[in-house]
Amino acid sequence: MDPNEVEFLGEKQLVSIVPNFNFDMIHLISGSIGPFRAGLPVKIPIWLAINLKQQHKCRIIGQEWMDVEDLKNIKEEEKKSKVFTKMPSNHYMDEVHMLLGAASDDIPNADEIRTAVKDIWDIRMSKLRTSINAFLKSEGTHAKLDHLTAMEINNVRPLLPHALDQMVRLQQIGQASATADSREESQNMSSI
Amino acid sequence: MEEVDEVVEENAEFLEESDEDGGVTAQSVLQDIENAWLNEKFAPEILPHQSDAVECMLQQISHMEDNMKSLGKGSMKSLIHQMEINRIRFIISSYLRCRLEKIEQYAMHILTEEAQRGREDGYLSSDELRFAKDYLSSIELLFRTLALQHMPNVLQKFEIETMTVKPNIHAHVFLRANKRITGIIVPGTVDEEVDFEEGSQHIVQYSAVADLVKNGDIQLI
Amino acid sequence: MSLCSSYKPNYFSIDDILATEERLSCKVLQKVPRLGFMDHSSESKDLKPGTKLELSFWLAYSMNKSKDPIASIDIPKYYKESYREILNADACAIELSKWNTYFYEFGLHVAKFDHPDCEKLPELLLKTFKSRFRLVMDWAQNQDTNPMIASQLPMLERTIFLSGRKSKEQLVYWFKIGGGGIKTTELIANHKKRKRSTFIENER
Amino acid sequence: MFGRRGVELVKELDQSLDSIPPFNEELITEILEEMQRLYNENRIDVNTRPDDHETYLSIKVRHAVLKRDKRCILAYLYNRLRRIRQMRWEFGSILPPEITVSLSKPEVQWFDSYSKCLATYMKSIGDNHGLNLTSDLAPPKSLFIEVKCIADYGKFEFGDGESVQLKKNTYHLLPRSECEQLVRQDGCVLLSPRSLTVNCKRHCERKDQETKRESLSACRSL
Repeated sequence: MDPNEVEFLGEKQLVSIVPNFNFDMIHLISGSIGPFRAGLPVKIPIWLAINLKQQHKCRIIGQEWMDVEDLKNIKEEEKKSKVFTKMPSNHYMDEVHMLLGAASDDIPNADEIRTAVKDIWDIRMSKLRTSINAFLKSEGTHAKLDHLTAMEINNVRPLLPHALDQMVRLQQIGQASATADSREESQNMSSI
Repeated sequence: MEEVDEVVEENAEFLEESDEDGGVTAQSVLQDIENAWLNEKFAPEILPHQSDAVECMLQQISHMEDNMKSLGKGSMKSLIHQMEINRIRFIISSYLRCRLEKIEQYAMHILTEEAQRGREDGYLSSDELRFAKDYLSSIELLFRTLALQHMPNVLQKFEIETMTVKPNIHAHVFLRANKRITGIIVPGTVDEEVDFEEGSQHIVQYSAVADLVKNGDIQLI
Repeated sequence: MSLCSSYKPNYFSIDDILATEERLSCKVLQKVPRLGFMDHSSESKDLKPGTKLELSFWLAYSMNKSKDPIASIDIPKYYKESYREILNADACAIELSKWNTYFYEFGLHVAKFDHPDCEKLPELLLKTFKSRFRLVMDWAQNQDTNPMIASQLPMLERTIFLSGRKSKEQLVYWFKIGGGGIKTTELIANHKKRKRSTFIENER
Repeated sequence: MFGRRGVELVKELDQSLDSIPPFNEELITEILEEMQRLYNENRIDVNTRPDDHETYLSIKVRHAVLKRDKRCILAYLYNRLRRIRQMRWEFGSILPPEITVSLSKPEVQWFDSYSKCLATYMKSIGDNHGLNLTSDLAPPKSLFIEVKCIADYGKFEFGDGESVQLKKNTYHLLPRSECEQLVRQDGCVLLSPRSLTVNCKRHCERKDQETKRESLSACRSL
């Protein structure tokens, strides 16, 4: 899957904005949004928030967890913990990327937030590589991946599943084999 | 203007209301399609079609677009609706494209399996089935024209048995359990039995969870 | 195409055809009339018992795998006991593609022979794959890796490396500028590149 | 050695992964001739020495070669078809002439029939409108995207009848749905990647704003 598609899924997440216009409720297929009252915060999907922002129709209030201190704590936790800690959002990486990209003027400490999130990502990715390696060397055939977020999972795809697929192939040999040549023998000579 | 607005949203609202009687909402149909899209993207084999949901959603979209024409171009409201429609259209196209790719790649296999299923529980929609048949016969024709007919008699056969390309159902997939599931057998050197907690994420061979993906207990991610 | 399935051979796969083209040393066990030309060094009309031949796997297999084999085979040295020690010592230090581009694939085929050396072969392949995976993964995930390194990997590892690398590149691109762009697809981009180069050649 | 030409054919495809090499009719004909010859030899052997064990071995070897030859030819054709198929999705229903010359006549016919199958299927989606699956390839990001013309394209008409003149080195804000195809294909218009990113990616670079505002006047804006 392309990272853009992961981001596309992340765009469904809601974010608070402060509109500078008044408008009634809009009934979208994915759910109703609004009403919009100038100056009053309202939650809408990120895809819409970014478009309204581009049109200078709103100010984006970042997600609650987009706070430098909170993120630094998360980073420390992640460093200490052997397993993956729970992230504030399944799309934390793409949300930061999108919201800070579109509204760094609205969200305080944008650069520090970006750095902190990148650090968290790096710690988690190196943890992931180590655990993948350990997993492959074990005899395991199934792994639990709790708290891994959408973009992180996507980043080890197709590497991890493909490697496991090949290991299964290598293991299965000796049993039935799938290629045409192996069937050669069973094919009747009578056809000649 | 108000009236037109209402017309545009009539459908969405109508469906929303029907939810109270336990029916489906446009919102839930959309979620179903999105889930089907992701499952189709990640599952190695082709999954049962969802053409009812797709048709319903496309109808919804085309009504909305018709009604939007009277809304006035460039109005904020129509632009917002248009943006959402584009998102939905992308999901549907990507979903159907993904199915077409599988149909082409595994045409022979899929048609063989499909022949063993009843018309009611076929995995392909009738239009997909026609596409699959046309596609396969066009390949057969080309093979015949350029090669098979020039080969010695005994070798002219289009050998279904050897030539069928099959999906690798032992491919590994990422998944999330939609509910608690117990006793999943994970194949391996020693078959292992595992339980999935609700909301937990795993990587496992598709063959171990194929049925659970099809009945909605498991979402591929 | 968006489907991204792992490599698995089928009747039409080019890689499988090439892997089964790899050769083995064979010794003819029975007289095969009128096929003497299979041995280039001989003028004989028939293929005689005792003749040594280098045959592609697909042919060697059909001549060997039977109750009444026409030829015996010897498996390549890098699948044998002596080489096993080199692999056990440090599998990552070896440029496996030099041994054989289809090290794993060919190995999987060779393992089908009834030959004492073949018994431990699948285990050897699996072990080698496991101990080298970290290397392949790190190469794929590291932006600075020279893409030419792919040629040092045997086919199976190479496909994994290349697909891992592609997703890494997509991520880096996304980090940098993000999505939303409509890119010219690879095919068209290549097509243009070629057009341009023909154009330049014509000008000369 | 027999069976060598088959693999030569397959190697040709392997060596040009991103394109489609000229259809090698000559080599295919040679392989087909080899097949006929082997088959005839087998037939003669069967007829003249039906119960001879040694003869049976020769037949067996030749038969293995016959099967290999068949596999190589079909794999060659099959993999070419997959590439030709891909071109339908990327170039549209009309192939560039430089590609057509590399195809055999039956392959060109196959392309047309594939195109037709696909069109029939796409028309069947939805109640009456159909759905063009060859567009909407990437997730939508905004309704309009900015394009830079790299050549004089001339008049570009929108679905609703309005139009815009696309001149070389001008910037335009076009409805995404309308120009996606135009951009992806090698029409006369290609987005410079930067300007594309500037717009669709909400990373507007302020310094560019002024120049852009002028050039965008020709088109609608949000």
